[in-house]
Amino acid sequence: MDGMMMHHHQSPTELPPRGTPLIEINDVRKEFGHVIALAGVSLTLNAGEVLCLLGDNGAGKSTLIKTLSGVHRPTSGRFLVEGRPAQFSGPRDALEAGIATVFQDLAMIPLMSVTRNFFMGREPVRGVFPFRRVDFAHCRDVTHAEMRKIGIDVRDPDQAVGTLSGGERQCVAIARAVYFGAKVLILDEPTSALGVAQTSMVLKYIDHVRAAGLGVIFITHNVRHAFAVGDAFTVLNRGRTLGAWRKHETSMDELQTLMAGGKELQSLSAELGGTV
Amino acid sequence: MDGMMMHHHQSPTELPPRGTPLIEINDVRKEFGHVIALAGVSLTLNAGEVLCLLGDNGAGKSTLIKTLSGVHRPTSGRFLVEGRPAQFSGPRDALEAGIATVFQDLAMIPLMSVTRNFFMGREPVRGVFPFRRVDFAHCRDVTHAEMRKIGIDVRDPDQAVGTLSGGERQCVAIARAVYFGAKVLILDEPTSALGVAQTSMVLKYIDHVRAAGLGVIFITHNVRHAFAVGDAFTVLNRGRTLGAWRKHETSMDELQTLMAGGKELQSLSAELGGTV
Amino acid sequence: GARAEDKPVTIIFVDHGQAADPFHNVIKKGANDAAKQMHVDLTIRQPDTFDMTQMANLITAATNQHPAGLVTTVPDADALGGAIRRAEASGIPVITTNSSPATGHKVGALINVGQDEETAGRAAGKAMAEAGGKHAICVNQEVGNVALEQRCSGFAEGFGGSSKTLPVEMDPGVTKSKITAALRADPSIDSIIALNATVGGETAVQAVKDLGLTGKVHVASFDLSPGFLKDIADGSAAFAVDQQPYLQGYLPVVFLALKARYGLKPGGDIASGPSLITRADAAKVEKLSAEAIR
Amino acid sequence: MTPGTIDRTIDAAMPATAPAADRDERLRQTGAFTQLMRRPELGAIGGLIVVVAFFAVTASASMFSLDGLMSVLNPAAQLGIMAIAASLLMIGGEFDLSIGSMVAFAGLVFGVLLVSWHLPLPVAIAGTLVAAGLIGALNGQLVIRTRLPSFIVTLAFLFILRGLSLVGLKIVTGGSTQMRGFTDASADSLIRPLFSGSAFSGLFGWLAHHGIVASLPDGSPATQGIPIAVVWFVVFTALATWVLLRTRLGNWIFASGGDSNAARNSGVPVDRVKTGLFVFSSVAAALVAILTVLDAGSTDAMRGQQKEFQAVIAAVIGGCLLTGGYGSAVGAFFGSVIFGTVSIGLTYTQFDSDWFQVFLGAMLLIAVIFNNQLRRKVTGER
Amino acid sequence: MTPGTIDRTIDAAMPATAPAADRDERLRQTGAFTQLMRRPELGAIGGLIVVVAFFAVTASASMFSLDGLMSVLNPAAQLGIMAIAASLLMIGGEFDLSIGSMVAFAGLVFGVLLVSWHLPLPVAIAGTLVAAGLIGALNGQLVIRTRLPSFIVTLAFLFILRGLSLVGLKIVTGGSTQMRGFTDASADSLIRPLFSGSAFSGLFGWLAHHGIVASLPDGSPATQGIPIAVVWFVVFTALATWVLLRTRLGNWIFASGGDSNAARNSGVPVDRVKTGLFVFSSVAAALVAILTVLDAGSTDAMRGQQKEFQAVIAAVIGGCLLTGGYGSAVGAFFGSVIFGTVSIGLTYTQFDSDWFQVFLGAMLLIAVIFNNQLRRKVTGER
Ligand SMILES: Nc1ncnc2c1ncn2[C@@H]1O[C@H](COP(=O)(O)OP(=O)(O)OP(=O)(O)O)[C@@H](O)[C@H]1O
Ligand SMILES: Nc1ncnc2c1ncn2[C@@H]1O[C@H](COP(=O)(O)OP(=O)(O)OP(=O)(O)O)[C@@H](O)[C@H]1O
Ligand SMILES: [Mg+2]
Ligand SMILES: [Mg+2]
Repeated sequence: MDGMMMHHHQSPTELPPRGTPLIEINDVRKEFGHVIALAGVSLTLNAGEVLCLLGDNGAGKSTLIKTLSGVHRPTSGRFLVEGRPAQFSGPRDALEAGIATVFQDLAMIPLMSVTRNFFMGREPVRGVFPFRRVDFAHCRDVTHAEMRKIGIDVRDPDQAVGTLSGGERQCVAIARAVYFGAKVLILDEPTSALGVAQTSMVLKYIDHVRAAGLGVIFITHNVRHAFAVGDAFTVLNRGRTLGAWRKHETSMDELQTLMAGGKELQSLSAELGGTV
Repeated sequence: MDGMMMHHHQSPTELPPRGTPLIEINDVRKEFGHVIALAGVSLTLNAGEVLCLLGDNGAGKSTLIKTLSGVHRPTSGRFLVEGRPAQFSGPRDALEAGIATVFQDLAMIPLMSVTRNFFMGREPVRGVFPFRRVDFAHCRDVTHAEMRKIGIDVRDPDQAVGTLSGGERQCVAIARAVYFGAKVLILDEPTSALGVAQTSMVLKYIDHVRAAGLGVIFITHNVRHAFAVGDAFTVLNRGRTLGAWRKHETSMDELQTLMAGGKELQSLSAELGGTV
Repeated sequence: GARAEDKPVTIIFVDHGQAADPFHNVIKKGANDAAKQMHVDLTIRQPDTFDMTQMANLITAATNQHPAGLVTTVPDADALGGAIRRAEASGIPVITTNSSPATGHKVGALINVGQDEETAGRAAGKAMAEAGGKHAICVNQEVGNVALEQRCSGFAEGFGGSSKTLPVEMDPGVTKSKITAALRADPSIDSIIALNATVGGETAVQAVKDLGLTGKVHVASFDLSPGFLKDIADGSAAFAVDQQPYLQGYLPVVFLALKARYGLKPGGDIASGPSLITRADAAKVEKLSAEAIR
Repeated sequence: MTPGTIDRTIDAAMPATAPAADRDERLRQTGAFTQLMRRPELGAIGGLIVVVAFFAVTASASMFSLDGLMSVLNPAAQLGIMAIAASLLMIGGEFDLSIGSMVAFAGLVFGVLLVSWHLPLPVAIAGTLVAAGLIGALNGQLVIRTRLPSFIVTLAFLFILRGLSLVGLKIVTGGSTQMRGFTDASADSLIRPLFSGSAFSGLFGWLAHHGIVASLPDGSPATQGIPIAVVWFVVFTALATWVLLRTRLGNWIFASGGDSNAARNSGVPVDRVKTGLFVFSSVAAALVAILTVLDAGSTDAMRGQQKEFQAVIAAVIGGCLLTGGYGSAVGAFFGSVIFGTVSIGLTYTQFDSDWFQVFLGAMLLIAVIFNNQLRRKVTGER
Repeated sequence: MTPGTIDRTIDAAMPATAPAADRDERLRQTGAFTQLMRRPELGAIGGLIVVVAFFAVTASASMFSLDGLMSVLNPAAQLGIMAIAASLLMIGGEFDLSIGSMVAFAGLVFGVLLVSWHLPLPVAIAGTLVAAGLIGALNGQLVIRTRLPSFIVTLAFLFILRGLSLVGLKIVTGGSTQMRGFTDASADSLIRPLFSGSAFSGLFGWLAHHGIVASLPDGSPATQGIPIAVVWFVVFTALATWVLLRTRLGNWIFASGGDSNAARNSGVPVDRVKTGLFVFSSVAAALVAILTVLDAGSTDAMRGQQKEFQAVIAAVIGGCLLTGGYGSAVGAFFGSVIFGTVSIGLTYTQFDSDWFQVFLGAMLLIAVIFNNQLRRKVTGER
């Protein structure tokens, strides 16, 4: 399991002790024009824990984590990072505060190579000022190695991301966030496009990241995946918090039922032979 | 279950009897420059059956179905539709041959409204020539109704697709393909971004479509979903067919193990408490 | 032995006007006719836009081909001086044309053919003033072009009354609207001087007609066009300032051919203009203008 | 350039038919004015209001007389016909830089047919439009076959057509770059009023006679009517709007420009759509050529210069995205009117003419910023 | 316009460092030539080869003399310096249409500082570059703040700067649109050789003296050296290539142009990158102004007209995408050389000048098609 160790490229950040709140939000609202995407959401993420964010399509999960990672500015509501009020003016601020995110749309540039996408915004440089340059040979090696760890053998790290398969692309985004994750790692449906092997790798990763003391927000529609790694569960519904549970307070079946339509799925499952 | 009936907007096509091959391909290869994406793949899809296409990330599943739906031209290999050699010069030909596809990248225009995306390329017109126009009121109603059937209540069918959530977008693409599916319905990871409710809806849909006598190719990484609806299973690996099985010839566990890394997942599942 | 007139002579002509410009087309026609008559090999070159840097490059490119003579227009003596002097240093006789004598001297040309734009402007201004004009607009289709600005300022000087510049475009529709607008905005305007007969002159006449001001507003133009000459002939325009561009193309080629063959050269600069074309001679000139000779 | 900032769609311009009954709690209530302003077309009105307000203060009153308005609208319309076509093409994801030169080239073709070959006016017009359409089709096919950017392909035709016009005119006229005789050759044609002069001149004559509109000293109406180019312009705008918003072709145009791959994968005949748009833009340029040539009675080799550029400017002022997939014909309409008003309107003011370009640039910028801010404020977009 | 057709990335230009040992069976073997041609930069060489071959057949031999080459390269370099900057900006997803007018405006500023205020040359140059940079920053900030397309914002400055140049020149010179006296004012400055005349003139003098290169009758070398603009052009190309391919900023430029939202979400300071690029493009235009003004000894209000357009043309010929996110400085280099060679090269041929534009257009099209086909053939892209 040596190869699974995390690489913190940043100088070893001081992680707060396990269990202290890393992110707290309270009654956050977000409107787009006349569309109300978040109608008052609250949650708390502790260090060394995995918080699973569940909810139906369009419930507002992605909008919420985009607010946490500086993409959107909340219309109203309280937002604390390590106890201090946070005002991110952009994703760069969030990254600097140690919050790394895999967005649902992956935030990758199709025309750019895998390596360049991997290090986009956080390129390691060497040399002194007018000759400061990116060490692309090193970047390529890191990319290749990190991708291999997640179970993808990229043919050529100079390949354009646009030519990768959906799952391969997802893996690049995950590997990138994990590699740069400092205190908080946010994953928006990371396993949705992944094969069985890659999914298990990602779940292992999440487990390891937690073990290293980071806080993880993990969005998924797969209750099994959520229950495999989650410590806490928050369910959103139509832009509001439906409820929040610790692992011992709930069960897989209960969560499944909670997520709108859970019952229907069970009935279908029965209808189709109990395999869903 | 009335509302679940399929709407064939086209004049009722004559579907071939259940079990006759709709699509047969033999040793199909596809190269992109120096990249070999398909190194010889064969499969047969029969009317009234669901064929599940499984395989690791980058195995070539999407490339294969893009070949079937006229997006790519195969580099070599035999391709028969209803027993006749097919030469699609573009996706329009495939659509005309009755093959409707949900692509993994969804093939939607973010700046266009849900309605316009839904009917893109197949707009119903009325009126006589110089005054022939699209009946957008009807289109809106259909879109709203079809989306609701799949479990999504779009606020406003005139909303730009780019503002929908990932899952909502996926639902538009699926609803569209199902609505227009004539003989063959191809779904590339349709459930990956879907919530529990929507997933069960889609699986039900697939079941209904099969019942109506169409052939379905269903790509997924979720063996449970595959086993819930599949009649036959083809597994790809690194651009080649690894094998093909009928439902009675295999089991969920076997399929899970076959898909590269299945074993690993099982061990992880054990490690994390058997929940994956 | 070979007779001198059989000696192949190559002449290069660098002109600043665009290929499609009707005025410069007449210059080119003159040059081409002369080349035919004198049995010389003539090539004409021009930059895509009014671009002095590009024009200097063209002169340099011409020099590199070592022609027996070089003809060039000189809209900017400073910018082109270096390139022209280099041609002279390489032993190529240079004649400047369509420019003022002073410019020709400045760049050390053998001879200069052309008119002084300020002088021409003053002549036009005087003629307009004599027709009773007090308030004029100078219709400039290429604001910033040095030669055109000189015409306007010369005109203002000779005119004496008030004279404003009206910037227009090469598009006749837009130009007509702008002239109409200027006339309506300031009813005191009684004279229009255009710097280009096709774009400025003809449209000004139409605008005046449309407003029912024929006879009240005098229109004149620099250079000729068949349409404008017709307007002069039927009295809807006053006069045109002619610098005889045909001569500006014809003479330099003849001179350089003679120089190359027999070493001949006239003693001084040639003033090809200005001359005023009025109603009396407009009809005669019109046909020649349609053939790109006037 | 970020599609993410656009939450309105082209359909915002269509009357909502959804019943208000089952309101979603996730929608805030919005007023009718907001609904109206969300129509992308109407955004461009903001800029026009600013421009008109500016001239109302600075320009001579004669600008706002009937006659003054026509003198502003006529060039705006000539530009606008091309801008409408350019905007459709831009929405479809392509450019046509050859339309300016096409004006000169079509003028030449028209001249050859009408003046040199003495063909009747309808035949000459039809021939000119067909010739232009063929060149448009060639443009389109080259873009599609070579998969080069249309920018570079049509740029080549910008030069080629300009050059051919020059050469052709010289051949036809025996050395001149100007061709005349259109007025005589077309004088007795019945369809001439469709392409030249003013529409509704009878009405205006009657109005002048009754003193409702101003007359010239000789008794004829000061405004002879509505310039025919303006009528064509309005017809073009209406037609293009109808096509874009109501027809299948319109949907295909948006789709082709929004993402040609996705459109193709959904069965949109992208190549045919684009070729059609190239044909349309060439034909629009040829129509402008015919209108202006009949108006002026002559054509020359410099006609239409810079028009390709101004058409794109007008379309962009009207809200078309350069990257394709978004825009409207009504926007291009207002864009052309704004551009025309500013460039002609300055002549009605007392500003020193040396400052014209400075004002032109500043006015354009202010108008477009105002368009944008107004719309953003109203729709709550941030 | 379809990103899907591009399977090469910008890194294809970097030497592969991956060990060939663990070859993937899913990769076909490709030769070294293919590897080379996959570099996007080299694609543009194809067009240059066609162009050179054409002129080798049709042009006078003097075009390929040392002197002839310099006369082709000098204008190509003047355009190229701007094209390099324009290509960086296009890769970053924006346009700058004001660079042509900026040449005139910078010429005016330079004239005021050097000729009117008699400042020393280094100060005048620095002042001019700073002034240009500030306007570039203003452009950038306007684009970012208003979120309008840069096309329309810089278009406004195209007019504004052109107008200000006219007004300014008239004020400074007391009525003329042309300003002179640069040669005298800068004659005795030590740094003048960096911005004017020819480089390596000592070498060329020596070569001429020894009969290795041709001399003029007066004994001076026919080619005085390599025009200084060419040296700047090469330096710019090398620098831009280095920045694009090797530095963090380069990665940010590609990312900003490829998808500014995705880039921003990944922590790229998109706004700062874009502002920087606008500054760079203005400064490049000002440098061209200084070079040409010192060369010519004068400036006028029409300087640089159409250059904004030609710079974009050169960049597109060199393979830059108008939609941003893809392109190279070396491509823009070859694009400028192709454009320069075609437009000057035609003067070395015997073609009638009326046909120039037809040839220019056709040559451009053929060169670009050839670029494309060659690359596609070699890389097997379909
Ligand atoms: N920019 C926007 N403009 C308008 N509406 C938006 C915008 N972004 C999101 N929305 C709306 O907000 C709602 C919440 O979207 P969000 O993407 O957060 O959902 P989600 O929970 O991530 O769903 P999924 O599981 O399908 O990804 C959706 O209904 C969507 O239509
Ligand atoms: N246009 C292209 N150019 C180059 N390589 C390509 C292209 N399209 C696909 N590939 C390569 O072909 C392989 C197969 O891709 P494909 O998208 O078919 O995989 P997939 O089985 O659908 O994977 P996933 O489950 O992750 O979606 C991938 O490794 C991909 O990198
Ligand atoms: Mg989401
Ligand atoms: Mg796939």
